[in-house]
Amino acid sequence: MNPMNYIYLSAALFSIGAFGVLFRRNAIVVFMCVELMLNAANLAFVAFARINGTLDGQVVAFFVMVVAAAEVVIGLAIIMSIFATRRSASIDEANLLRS
Amino acid sequence: METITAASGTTSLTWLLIALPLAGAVILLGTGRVTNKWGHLLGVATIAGSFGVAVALWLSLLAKPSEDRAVRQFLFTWLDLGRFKVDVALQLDQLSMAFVLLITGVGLLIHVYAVGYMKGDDGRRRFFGYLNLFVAAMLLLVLADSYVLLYVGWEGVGLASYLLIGYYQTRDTAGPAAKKAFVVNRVGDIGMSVAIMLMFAAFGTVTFQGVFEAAPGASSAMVNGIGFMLLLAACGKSAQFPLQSWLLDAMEGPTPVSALIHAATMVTAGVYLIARSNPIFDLAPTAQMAVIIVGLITLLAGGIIASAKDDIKKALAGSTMSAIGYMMLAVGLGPTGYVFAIAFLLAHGFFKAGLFLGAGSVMHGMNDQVSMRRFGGLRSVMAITTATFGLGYLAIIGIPPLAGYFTKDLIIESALARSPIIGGLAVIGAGLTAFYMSRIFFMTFIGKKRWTEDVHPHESPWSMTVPMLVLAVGSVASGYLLMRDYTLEKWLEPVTGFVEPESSLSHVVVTSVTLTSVAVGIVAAILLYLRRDVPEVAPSKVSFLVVAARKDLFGDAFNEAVFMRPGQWLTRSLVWVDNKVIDGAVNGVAASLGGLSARARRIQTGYTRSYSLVMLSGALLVLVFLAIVGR
Amino acid sequence: MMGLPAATQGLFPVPQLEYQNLAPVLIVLVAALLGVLVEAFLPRAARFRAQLVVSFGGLLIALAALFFAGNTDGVIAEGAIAWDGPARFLQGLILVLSVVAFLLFTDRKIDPGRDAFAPRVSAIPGSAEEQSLTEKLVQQTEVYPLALFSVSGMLLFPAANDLLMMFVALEVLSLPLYLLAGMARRRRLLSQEAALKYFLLGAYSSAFFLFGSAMIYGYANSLRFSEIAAATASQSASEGLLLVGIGLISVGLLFKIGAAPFHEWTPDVYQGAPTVITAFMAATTKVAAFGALVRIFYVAFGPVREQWLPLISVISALTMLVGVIFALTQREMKRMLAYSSIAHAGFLLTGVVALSQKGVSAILFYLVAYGFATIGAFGIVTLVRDGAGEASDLSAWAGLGKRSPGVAALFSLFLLSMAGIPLTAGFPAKFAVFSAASASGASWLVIVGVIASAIAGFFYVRVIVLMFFTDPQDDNTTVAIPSLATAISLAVCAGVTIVLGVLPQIGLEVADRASLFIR
Amino acid sequence: MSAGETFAFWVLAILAVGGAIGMLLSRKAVHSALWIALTMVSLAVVYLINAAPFLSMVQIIVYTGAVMMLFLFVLMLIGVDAADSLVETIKGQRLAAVLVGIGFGLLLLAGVGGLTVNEIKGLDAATSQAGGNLEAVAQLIFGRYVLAFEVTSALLITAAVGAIVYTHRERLVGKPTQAMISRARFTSVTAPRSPMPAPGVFANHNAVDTPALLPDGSPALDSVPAPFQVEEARTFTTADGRVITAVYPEGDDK
Repeated sequence: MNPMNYIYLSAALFSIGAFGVLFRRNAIVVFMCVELMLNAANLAFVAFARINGTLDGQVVAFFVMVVAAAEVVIGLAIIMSIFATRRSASIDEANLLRS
Repeated sequence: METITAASGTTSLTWLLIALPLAGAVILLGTGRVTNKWGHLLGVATIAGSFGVAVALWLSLLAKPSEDRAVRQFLFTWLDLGRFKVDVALQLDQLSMAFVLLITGVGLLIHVYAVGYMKGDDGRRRFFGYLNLFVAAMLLLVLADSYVLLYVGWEGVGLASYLLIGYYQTRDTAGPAAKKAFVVNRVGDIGMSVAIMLMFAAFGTVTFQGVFEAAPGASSAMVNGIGFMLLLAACGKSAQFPLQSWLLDAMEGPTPVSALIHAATMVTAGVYLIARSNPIFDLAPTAQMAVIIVGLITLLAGGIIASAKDDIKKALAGSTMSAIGYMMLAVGLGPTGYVFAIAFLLAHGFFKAGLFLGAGSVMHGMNDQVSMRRFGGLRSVMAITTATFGLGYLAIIGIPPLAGYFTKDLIIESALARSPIIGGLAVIGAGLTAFYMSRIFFMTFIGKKRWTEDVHPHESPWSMTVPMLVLAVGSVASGYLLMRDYTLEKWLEPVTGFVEPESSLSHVVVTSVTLTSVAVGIVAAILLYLRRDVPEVAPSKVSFLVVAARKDLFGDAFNEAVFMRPGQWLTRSLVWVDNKVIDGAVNGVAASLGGLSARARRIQTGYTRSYSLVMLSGALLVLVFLAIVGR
Repeated sequence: MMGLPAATQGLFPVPQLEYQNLAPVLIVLVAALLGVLVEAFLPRAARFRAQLVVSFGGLLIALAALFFAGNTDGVIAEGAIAWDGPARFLQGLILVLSVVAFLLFTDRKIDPGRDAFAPRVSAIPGSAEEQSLTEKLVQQTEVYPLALFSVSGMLLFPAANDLLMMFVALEVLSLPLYLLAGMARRRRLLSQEAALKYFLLGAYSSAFFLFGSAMIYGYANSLRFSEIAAATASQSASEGLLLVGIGLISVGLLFKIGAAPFHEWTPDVYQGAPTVITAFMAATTKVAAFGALVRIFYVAFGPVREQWLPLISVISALTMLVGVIFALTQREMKRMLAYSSIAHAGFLLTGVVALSQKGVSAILFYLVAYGFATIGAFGIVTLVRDGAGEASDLSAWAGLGKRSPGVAALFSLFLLSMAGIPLTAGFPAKFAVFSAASASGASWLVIVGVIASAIAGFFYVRVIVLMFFTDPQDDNTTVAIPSLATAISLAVCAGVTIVLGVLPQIGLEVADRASLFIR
Repeated sequence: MSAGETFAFWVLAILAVGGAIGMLLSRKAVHSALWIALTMVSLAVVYLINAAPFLSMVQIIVYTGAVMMLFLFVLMLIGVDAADSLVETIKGQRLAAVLVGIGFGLLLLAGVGGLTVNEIKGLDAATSQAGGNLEAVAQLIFGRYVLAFEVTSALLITAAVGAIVYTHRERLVGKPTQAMISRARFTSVTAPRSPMPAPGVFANHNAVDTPALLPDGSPALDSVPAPFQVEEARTFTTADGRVITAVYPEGDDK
């Protein structure tokens, strides 16, 4: 098997995540899609680490998980505060700001 | 080409000329009410200091041999981007010295005058702050050693002028007048900035010295292009055709402003610019011809407008346009004309400032009324004003041996030497000058009193009359002092060069022709304004038609028909040009861009998902682009 | 080393951290932590003063530490940080801009007794709870530690020397900003929406950055910029990875600087966020992000410039045009300034395209001019108010010159600087980037830049005309008297704008000396 | 690469992509969360195969354990049943999204596809010196990337502070005592004096989201705890066979 398959898988997952952000309206699901993109990047890092024979990729993946954890807390806090006000988690309803 | 030495000794004080009034402006505008009490005195003191420095510099220049008088004072490097380097440096030579003396001298007198004139005005401190700012900027303009620095001064005087025109914020007309001056001047500024860009592109430098040394090597088209752009700039600042429309409205400012900025100094900046750029214009005959044409049109148009205005300040403003038209004509004549242009400019500085201060004095006594139709017979109550104004009047129309005679006649003489048509038109202009100046003088000081009931005219206080007296002395003597024994020619020759005009006509013939034209003008004015009563209300157009139908062609109707309507038409057409062509072009571009903008804004929908769609599309395009270009 | 067994000691070399050089970052981090402790342990009444001491103390000590940190270039902190001219210059600039922006945060005079931040972010807008909090003059002071955390990320961002450090710094600077954007006292709904949009799109863009980093890692087998550059110089295969990496990393960074077509968050977030936060982030984020962008393109991707240079040129042109054209018809002041900042990103990118030392120094100088003018302009926006808070619509600004000439003149100064009028800092800045770009042969870009500048001049001058030549349209608009802190902040911004306009050479020389990246 | 790995890869890849697509297409957010958890667990196994046992564990603990739980927790708070409507409201968005998404994915795959790797270097060399994956990763984290590691703490503190600022409601006045509550209840006109019936009482369900029945047979809507008061109509049958529909008025204070 071509080890690049892992990278193809990663690219596919990344694209699905990137597409999901445009596709879904629930802010939490949109955010899940972003998490999926981060996971895809992690997969690429881990696979490249093995292909290239250095551990730096694994370290990056570890950091990304930490960063993602912090990001999730903040993101969900923001979504919660919007939900408390609007009773809706749809990002389409938040469009008061426009030209 | 003059040789320029580094400033040393007394001449290293040059920077003080600008620094003093600038410091004054900063203090007056920056401190607020604290300086209200003595602010105006500080304003006067800084200009007095500047004037003192100017005199000291002048003496030190006089002590040097004629060729070594140009000095350059390097202050600091403003911008150094490798290929493009601009130093802030001052160049003091004979030409700038003449202007410095005029600006600080007349400036000082007008500051003194303004102390009395603005007494009781709440914003006096602010007013003096603006005046100081103006003087500093004007001095920077004439002392700059590069076009870029000149441009800084150029914008500075524009700013000060704008602030002063709009000074009476409570008046409804002041705002639009300031706006008009602002807009029209920007058109001129485009010329200036394009000229600077062309110089930079063609010569790689923008210092006077660098440009003048490189100019002979440039193509004729380039030199002419630069010349035309400089002319456009000069037209804006000096209120020359077709950018003259703002000057009449600028009279909304306080009278000392009209005297200093819109008569004696700032409006001559265009003349200075062209005289300073003489090595370029000498290489650009087409542009030079354009200068002559602009000068001729303006000197006649200004005269016509001045003949039809009832507002004393606007009539004088028309006269200023006309006078600057003469100067433009003269600088357009090349080395035969530069010196005479400067001579007339200096003499004009005296008598026009004097005339404006006289007008201010009249207004001061007449509760700020400006319509000459409600003046008349003022000589009985305002003796000093009448005398000083009268001397200025005689000087401007060129009665020997007053200043105008020595200076303006020389311009006419050199114009005749160039071409009979140019000279002939200049002679007609002289007659026109005599007519409208006589009209102003007669309507204001002689004839019946047509005062409104509530006015009690009185002479102005000493702080106002003394400057008027000093200026009157200047109006009388400056012409002789400047032109006697080729004084000014010798002084300016190293900078502008000088060639004696070779006229086929003798000096006597020219003088008599000119004086005849002047006499015709005066007689016409006597017939129209002394022999007849001046109506207190200007006849409206309807009454003109009615009166014309009664064949009263030699009465006021004639005046209205011949002078006022063309004046109105001219004004209107200029306003039209201003509104349609200039504003129209700007608005057209703006509208199409605005439409684009409004359409484009629809992309900004407010939906987060559309934004992420645009982002992902952007990422896609980035990858496509890299794939195509990158490989 | 006492507790460690000898064998481990041999295996694990203790990492070398140059504390002297890292001091500015560490001091800001410590200040932020102290700020959190203040929130946790001090009574509410004492927090505000304590936060002021901690924040300003921290920032100023950090500035002093930067001053004494030494000028010897080198790669420090085990290779994570590049200690070179641009890094030092930008760190200093970020610290100074932060001080100036923090001064705006402290204002409780414009809205008497209240600052610009929601008393309690969790309170539902319009609820009785919120009302009573407002009446009781409750203030929330978590803003200060959060902003300090953001500053620490900004300090690291332009100095980061590997992709991991850069990613972490990016997140450290961004996350607090997402939070701060949602904390406006007035117009809570807009503010919350701004926070949501900023957060979602920001997270989206950082995912792109990360995936790009993964591709670069796969390509170069290293995260360090110098090693990436070495790899690009030697390898010829697997170009695809490199291109995808460059492309996606660009997306992440271009998002942060607000370049088209990744700019759309900018106007919404700038409008919705508390204006003082907008001032802070518009200035400092752009400084930090440009530092990072220039470093990564010059140092890591420098050898393959011909592959990305056309892309950045096109984006630069597009960004300039998008910024000025969208700004033309804006009626909302903050949105207009937001589009103007987009246009500035485009102008700054022309300096990147120059790809020369002159270009770097021009960018550094431009960032100074832009940063101060931006904080100043948004600072003025906080002063002009109507009944509902800040007067946002342009019509409220009509006739301001008559009502309050000083404020109008100051605002004009900042606008003129943004328009690049001589004698303000904006002129030499714009001139420097354009001349650097044209020296590098990007003439067409300079022409686009000049055209964009001309259009930009139009809408800046329109505001000035509106303030000085138009009569006031409604009487609701008032100009608030600012606190001393705000006044100082505005004075500093105006001072820098004028001094760098009159004597630009001073700034240009400093920028010149600081314009060399180490590898 | 062994056949076993190839097999495992395909299984895991199908699971991961399936999870991702499941997340994308689930109408209910909770289902999306569960689908993406599947992807994450699959990736954890992939990490294990790729010589990253430490990351594999972190992936399970941090991602599937903490992050996804947080997601689910928030979903519970804002209403489990909330579902996206399938009608697209932004004109052209869906078509454009599909086109751009597919384009992007293809381009990404094409860009990456240029590379063929003949051999996997493997991590044995990198880890053997340190004595194992965990030790080697630790050496990098605390060595080369120590500054990033330290700075990450700023992120976590930011997150904590942010969560507090955005959701915590600090009590500005003292907690009401029982006496105060009683007094308020008896002075109020509308509040019931007696204790509320527990949910599910007299109904044939004893689920917590089923309202109690009052003596007159009508449902006591207040008896259901606020988080379970959903906006849709609820139908249920009482013990005596009557069918009752309970509808909570919209905008009711839940």
